[in-house]
Amino acid sequence: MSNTDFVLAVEDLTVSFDGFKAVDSLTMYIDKNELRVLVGPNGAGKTTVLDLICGKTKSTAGSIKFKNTELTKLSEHEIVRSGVGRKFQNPSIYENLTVYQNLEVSYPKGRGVFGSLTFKRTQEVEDRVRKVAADIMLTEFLEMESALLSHGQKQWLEIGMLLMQEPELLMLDEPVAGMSAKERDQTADLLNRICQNRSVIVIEHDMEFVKKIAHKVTVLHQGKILAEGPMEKVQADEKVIEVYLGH
Amino acid sequence: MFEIENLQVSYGQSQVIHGLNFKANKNETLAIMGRNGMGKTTLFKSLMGILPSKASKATVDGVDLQGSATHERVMKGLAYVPQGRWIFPNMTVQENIETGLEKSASGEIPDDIFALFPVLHEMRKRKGGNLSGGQQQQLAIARALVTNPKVLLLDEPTEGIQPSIIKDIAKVLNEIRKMREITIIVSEQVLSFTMEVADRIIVIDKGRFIHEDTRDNVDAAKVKSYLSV
Amino acid sequence: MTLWEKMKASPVLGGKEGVIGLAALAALIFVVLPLGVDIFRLNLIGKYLTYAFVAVGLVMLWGHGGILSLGQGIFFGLGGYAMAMFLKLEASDPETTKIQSTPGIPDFMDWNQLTALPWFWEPFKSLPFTLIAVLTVPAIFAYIIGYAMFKRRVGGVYFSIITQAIALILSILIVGQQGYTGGVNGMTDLRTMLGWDIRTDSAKYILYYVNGLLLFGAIFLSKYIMSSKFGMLLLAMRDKEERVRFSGYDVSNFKIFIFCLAAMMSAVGGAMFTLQVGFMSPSFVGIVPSIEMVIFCAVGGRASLIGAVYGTLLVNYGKTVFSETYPELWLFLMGGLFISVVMFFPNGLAGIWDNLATKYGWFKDKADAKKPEVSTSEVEAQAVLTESSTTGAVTSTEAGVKKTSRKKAAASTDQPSAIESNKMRGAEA
Amino acid sequence: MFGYSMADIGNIVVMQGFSGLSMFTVLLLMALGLAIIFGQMGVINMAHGEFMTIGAYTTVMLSKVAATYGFTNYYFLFAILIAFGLAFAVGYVVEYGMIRHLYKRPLDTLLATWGLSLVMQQIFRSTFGAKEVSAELPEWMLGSFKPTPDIDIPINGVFVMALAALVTLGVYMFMYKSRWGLRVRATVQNRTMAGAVGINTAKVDRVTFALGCGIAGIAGAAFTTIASTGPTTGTLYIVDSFMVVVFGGAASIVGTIASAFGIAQAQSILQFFMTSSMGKVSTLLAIVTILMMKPEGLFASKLRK
Amino acid sequence: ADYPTAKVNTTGLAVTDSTVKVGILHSATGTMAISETGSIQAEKLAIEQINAMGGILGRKIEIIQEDGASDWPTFAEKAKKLLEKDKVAAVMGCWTSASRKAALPVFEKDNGLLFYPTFYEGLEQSKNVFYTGQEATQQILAGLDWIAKEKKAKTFYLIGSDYIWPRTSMKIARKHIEQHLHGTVVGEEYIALGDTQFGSVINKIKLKKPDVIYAAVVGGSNVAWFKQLNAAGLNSSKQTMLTISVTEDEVLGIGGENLAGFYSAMKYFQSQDNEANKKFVEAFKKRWGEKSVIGDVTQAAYLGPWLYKAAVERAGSFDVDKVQAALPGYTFKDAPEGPVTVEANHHLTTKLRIGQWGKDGQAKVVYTSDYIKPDPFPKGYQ
Ligand SMILES: Nc1ncnc2c1ncn2[C@@H]1O[C@H](COP(=O)(O)OP(=O)(O)OP(=O)(O)O)[C@@H](O)[C@H]1O
Ligand SMILES: Nc1ncnc2c1ncn2[C@@H]1O[C@H](COP(=O)(O)OP(=O)(O)OP(=O)(O)O)[C@@H](O)[C@H]1O
Ligand SMILES: NC(N)=O
Ligand SMILES: [Mg+2]
Ligand SMILES: [Mg+2]
Repeated sequence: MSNTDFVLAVEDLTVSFDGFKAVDSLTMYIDKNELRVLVGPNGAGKTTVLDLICGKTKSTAGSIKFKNTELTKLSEHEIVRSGVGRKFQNPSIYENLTVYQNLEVSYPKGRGVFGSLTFKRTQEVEDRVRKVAADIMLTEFLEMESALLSHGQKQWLEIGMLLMQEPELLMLDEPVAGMSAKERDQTADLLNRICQNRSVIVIEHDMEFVKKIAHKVTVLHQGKILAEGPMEKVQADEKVIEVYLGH
Repeated sequence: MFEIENLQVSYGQSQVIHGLNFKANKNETLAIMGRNGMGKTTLFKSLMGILPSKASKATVDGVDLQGSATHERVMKGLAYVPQGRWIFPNMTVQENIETGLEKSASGEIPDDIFALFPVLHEMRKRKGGNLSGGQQQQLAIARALVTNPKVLLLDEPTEGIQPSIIKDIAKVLNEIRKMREITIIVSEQVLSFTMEVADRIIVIDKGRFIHEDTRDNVDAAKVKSYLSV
Repeated sequence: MTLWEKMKASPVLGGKEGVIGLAALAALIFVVLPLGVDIFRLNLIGKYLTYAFVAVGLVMLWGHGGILSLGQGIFFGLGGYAMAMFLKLEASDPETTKIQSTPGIPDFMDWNQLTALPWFWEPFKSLPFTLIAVLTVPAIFAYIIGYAMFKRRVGGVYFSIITQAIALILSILIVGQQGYTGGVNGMTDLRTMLGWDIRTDSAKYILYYVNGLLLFGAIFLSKYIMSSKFGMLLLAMRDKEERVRFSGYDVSNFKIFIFCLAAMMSAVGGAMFTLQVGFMSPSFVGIVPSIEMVIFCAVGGRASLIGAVYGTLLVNYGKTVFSETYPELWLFLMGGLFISVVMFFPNGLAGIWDNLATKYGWFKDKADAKKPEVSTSEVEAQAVLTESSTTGAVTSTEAGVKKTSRKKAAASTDQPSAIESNKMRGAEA
Repeated sequence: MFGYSMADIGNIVVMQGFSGLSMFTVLLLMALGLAIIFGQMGVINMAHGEFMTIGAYTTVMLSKVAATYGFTNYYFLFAILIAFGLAFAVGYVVEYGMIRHLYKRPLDTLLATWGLSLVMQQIFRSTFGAKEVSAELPEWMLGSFKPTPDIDIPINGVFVMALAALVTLGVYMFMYKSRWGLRVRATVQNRTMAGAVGINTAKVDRVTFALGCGIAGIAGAAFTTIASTGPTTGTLYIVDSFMVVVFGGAASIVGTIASAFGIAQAQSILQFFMTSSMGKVSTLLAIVTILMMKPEGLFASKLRK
Repeated sequence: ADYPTAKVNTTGLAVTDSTVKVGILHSATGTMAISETGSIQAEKLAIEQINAMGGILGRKIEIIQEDGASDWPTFAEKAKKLLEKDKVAAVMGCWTSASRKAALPVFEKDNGLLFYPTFYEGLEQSKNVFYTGQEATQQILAGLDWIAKEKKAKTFYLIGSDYIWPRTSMKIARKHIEQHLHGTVVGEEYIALGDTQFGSVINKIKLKKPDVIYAAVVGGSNVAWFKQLNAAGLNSSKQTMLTISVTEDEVLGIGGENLAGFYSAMKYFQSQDNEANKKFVEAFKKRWGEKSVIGDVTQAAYLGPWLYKAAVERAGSFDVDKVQAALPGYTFKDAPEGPVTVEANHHLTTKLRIGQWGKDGQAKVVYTSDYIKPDPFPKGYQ
């Protein structure tokens, strides 16, 4: 509707599956450089919200504006190209390719058919790959076939693939699920580092982890916002405890 | 009594489980803890007969499991909640649970299941594949429980589950154990949950057990250090 | 080495896809066969090699892209028919056809009461137009099909079955519109191209070589594409389409492109078929030939360009020889071949070669060739296969050896030595 | 209208409707088996038509035996049972020897079963000869039944319809109302997990595949009432059957019925108004177009990916 | 010794001092096998009989059989193989016109010799082919004349398989009906080869109520056609039908009960009563089994080897050019159908017969024409 300073403005977003409203008139704004965490009971609609933003699911009603462009009308790759990156819950990388190649494929050049036929590995590409690899702590593994990475490393690699695209909005669905305690800490550091010049939305159930990263927390419940605010406030919210955290 | 001696599992050339031994009693909950890729899932799959394995002994209440196919092991009392849940996506919640009724004479889902998981009753007509992750986890546990197992294997049951339900699952596991005289083996990476359910904690590392504690005197610092190398 | 790296590997030293492999194939096609067999057989082999165009296209489309088209006969046919229309017009000059009620039109039109050449036949009087049509008509057709299907994300088995249906539609149409197409008979009795008699032995030799060169052109082009970023993306799409899409690629465009390219290659094959064999018929358009072409590719090894050529030659040669020698048995043999390739050699001839090369260490770059080239799910299937046969096979010998340490472990797994060694390994990582 | 009397047109509408129905029954019987094998199990069984041929030859042979021993009047009922049994048995063996190794490679089942279909065709040819043979129908199945003097409803068609209805009901009960159906569906959706809830998946696979083949055998018996049987008879309906299953939405039995009905009626009506080949082309084109718009088929169940 | 190989074989055919290779090229498999099997049997029988009499010019005939598999391109490929690789001196083969059209360029280019046994549409005359069946005027026109006169037929429904022979035959038939018989064609319909769905066509026929159905459905489809016709109540008591494609071979598959009362226009029926035929039927049954039957094309196929023998002997050579020049003008007196003469246009002068089918699968000949000279390019029908 209105022009905003927000990177992402979700307004009155609704989606229903056979009459069941998984997301119900949701309104939510994300600031520049903000790291927002979405929490909420299983089935609250968190993943669905990300699906809607990145175009995987089409909304029934409402609008999603990213830097004042309407996303609901764009197709997935157009949304990506406009600057939105999405990480899936299970690590989604090309197991047949090396770490280097995984990152290279994600480099935002040669994205068209003919561009890809003439794509050359330039110094610029090389530099970017190395920089990102350093960020995600995989410099030593660049030539390894990515199938051989540990689970945590795969998660990082996928984040790295998104970083290659220099997205302005990064969305991560349960990035530390299945990670060891140490990897969780490292991932928290990683996220704190990379949100310096972009906005990040993270879905997570691990409250310890959320504490470490969240600027602001949004609690979803039955497709609606139940509470929103800084971690301490949300954690203390009686309704949140009731439906989500438990006594 | 669930007994395993010298279990070995390999994927092709590479051996992943190196001669594991353990015994678990009735009414005992055993937690297998370990970082990613240390072999927890592999261990469970081999116990279920999904992966081929070698062992010098594998018995449930003295009944030999070796040479049995997966479904025969279920008949002998094993039940499995896999990591990733493996819900039958095109079947309704109710049908998903019913698949676990192979042994049951009546073919009816016992009422106590829905008592444990009210959300499943509410969603019993919905397709399993459309549930959220947490809902699916509950469904997977329910499906395993209706087989009336002697040994229940749960592979990282808290992965992706909201905090309150993690607590619920812990309660449920404790309750089940009381109700049913059952051995529970659960794999985990998170100590807090384990502490609520396990009588004994074993740490697995690269396919070997490297540490064992009973709940009452857990060396939390040490376990944590193993888990976060 | 990953499949893509294999394609990309600089083809200097050798290996199946490298210079040595290509040179061996070139020697076979350009030297050994022409010297070794008479012109009748060579012409047959030339005919088989026209199918190899389709198989090479399928290697890209199916082997690398995971898109199984059961309608490649459509494009083979379109290319073949375009060429046949030109040749048929040339063979139907008023002098040769003066016996007809309407001289100067193809004989089958006359039999079907047509009294004038249909408009869409007119341009096929021109060879340049025909050559352009051979490439563009199938490409446009493929573009339309591909656009409609890939934009709507029709994939997997559905794509296969729909392409099959389209092949059926086209062959019924050709058979049903006899006046315009020659019907079930096809276009027969093609004689000359710009006055050059294509039926002579010398013409057959020339056409054979032209065909061979074009085929190598197709292989080189495919090799280039497969080793570019495009090739990498194709593999990526086959295994993780969603991820590619969310990396900002319009997946459908890539699929459409490769589908069109495979279609054009098939069409070139079809046109060369018409030239070498002297007729075109709906038997090369429908479902059966389309499936057979997939089988040529599978027998060769679905991911190997050169394998596809060998596969095509082998199956067709087998078919000819068997059906001559054991007319009663040849279907058994062909059927048996397909079944055994799928069941025992999922990577076809290329896979067999890889295994041999690995076993005997023929080429360095084959060192890791043991890893099957089929997609991950297929690897799993093999794992499952071995599982089911080995589950429960208990060897107690090893168990005995470790008995002492086991007892300790049962009491408490706190085995210092084990923990130490594990810590050390952890440190390494 | 068109120079025909209203009565004529009325009669034709009735008979035309019926002509579509008879095609519908054969298609349906073929497609039902395929809906199980392909729709449920994901096996692209290109040899499905040959299982139909098994049923057809069984019926033909039995008709010869019946003619010799004089039980022509009721051999057909036995034929249906034996056709089912034989096709079931062959399917059972094929699953064991071949299909079970290919469950994770669906596209490869297409190639392997194509090979199988060639082998089976040659077996038929070597056993029964290349010539087409046909079954002698019992007296009571011949001719037509006349509700009015101008309407002829083929008796064998009515019989085959009843048979198809029975089989459909049976399949429906089996898949959705029986313990076996539950096992089958669990197995095809996740074989490993099905094993881990106690289902003997190997047995389920074998019986399910064999059942699909058995139903194709019944289709074969029904087929003999309208045409002759040769080694390649099976290839006649294979593509149509796949189209029916895909069009209906692979995993849906209701979809299969609706789509068999739709396709048969559309084709039959179009063939009435156009030439036979254009009728077929138009039907196929319509299916392809609709499938492009709705790739999961008419009655597909929606699932998140 | 009278005929040294060097003299009788100057073009490099597969003729030795003691043998001559002859090809047989028919569909042993596929939808046409129902019809072509009989041709193969007849040709083999004739060749065996010829060999038993000492062969041709003292040379035993060696058969090389290839399967065209009901697939026209395969016919072309196999023809090429027989001529170029095996160098056979002659080929007995092809059944459908489609297969002949596919193979014809090969015979013309390699200057081979084909004996083609099937009734066909005409509009063709190749120096490399002898047509031992009848062309259109000998079957179609005479047959229509008879039915128009005998049954007072005015309205005709034309139906055939979808390939060149039925289409061209119907084109000729339509002209004849409209221009010479002053009748009308109320429908024309083609069904794909091997198709088995006739429901809609039958309903169209019912709506049009033609005096005569004029049918040229070939191969396996025939069974479906007649079964469904019968089931729809259109049996011979209600509907007159003249077919130009049903012979005893097809009847075996269709079943006499589905066909009883309908007519076929052929030049030969197994029931024909003459000495030559009695001997032929007896030999055939002895060779191929009591249950085997003989149709029109089977008989015409039987003529092939005999005509070839006569031609070679008249030419005193196996050279194709000499053989083909020597045959015209020859009358084969012992043909089962009765004496036939080879004309200069490579077709036979023969008679048309109308047979009415009985439940036993045999036809009663109800009409025999005079000799009809072949005219493959009839004026006014093209
Ligand atoms: N395609 C669909 N059809 C029907 N229901 C759906 C569909 N997709 C999602 N749902 C329902 O929408 C609700 C929200 O699902 P979603 O996956 O967004 O939850 P979530 O918040 O991500 O949960 P979790 O924390 O467990 O991952 C759930 O109840 C789910 O069953
Ligand atoms: N199919 C496979 N083929 C080869 N190696 C495998 C396969 N599956 C697992 N592995 C390897 O076996 C080891 C143990 O894996 P496993 O999945 O059992 O670990 P885990 O303890 O369950 O880890 P997580 O916490 O991530 O679930 C890992 O090193 C893994 O890479
Ligand atoms: N000549 C024929 N009947 O095709
Ligand atoms: Mg979620
Ligand atoms: Mg695990």
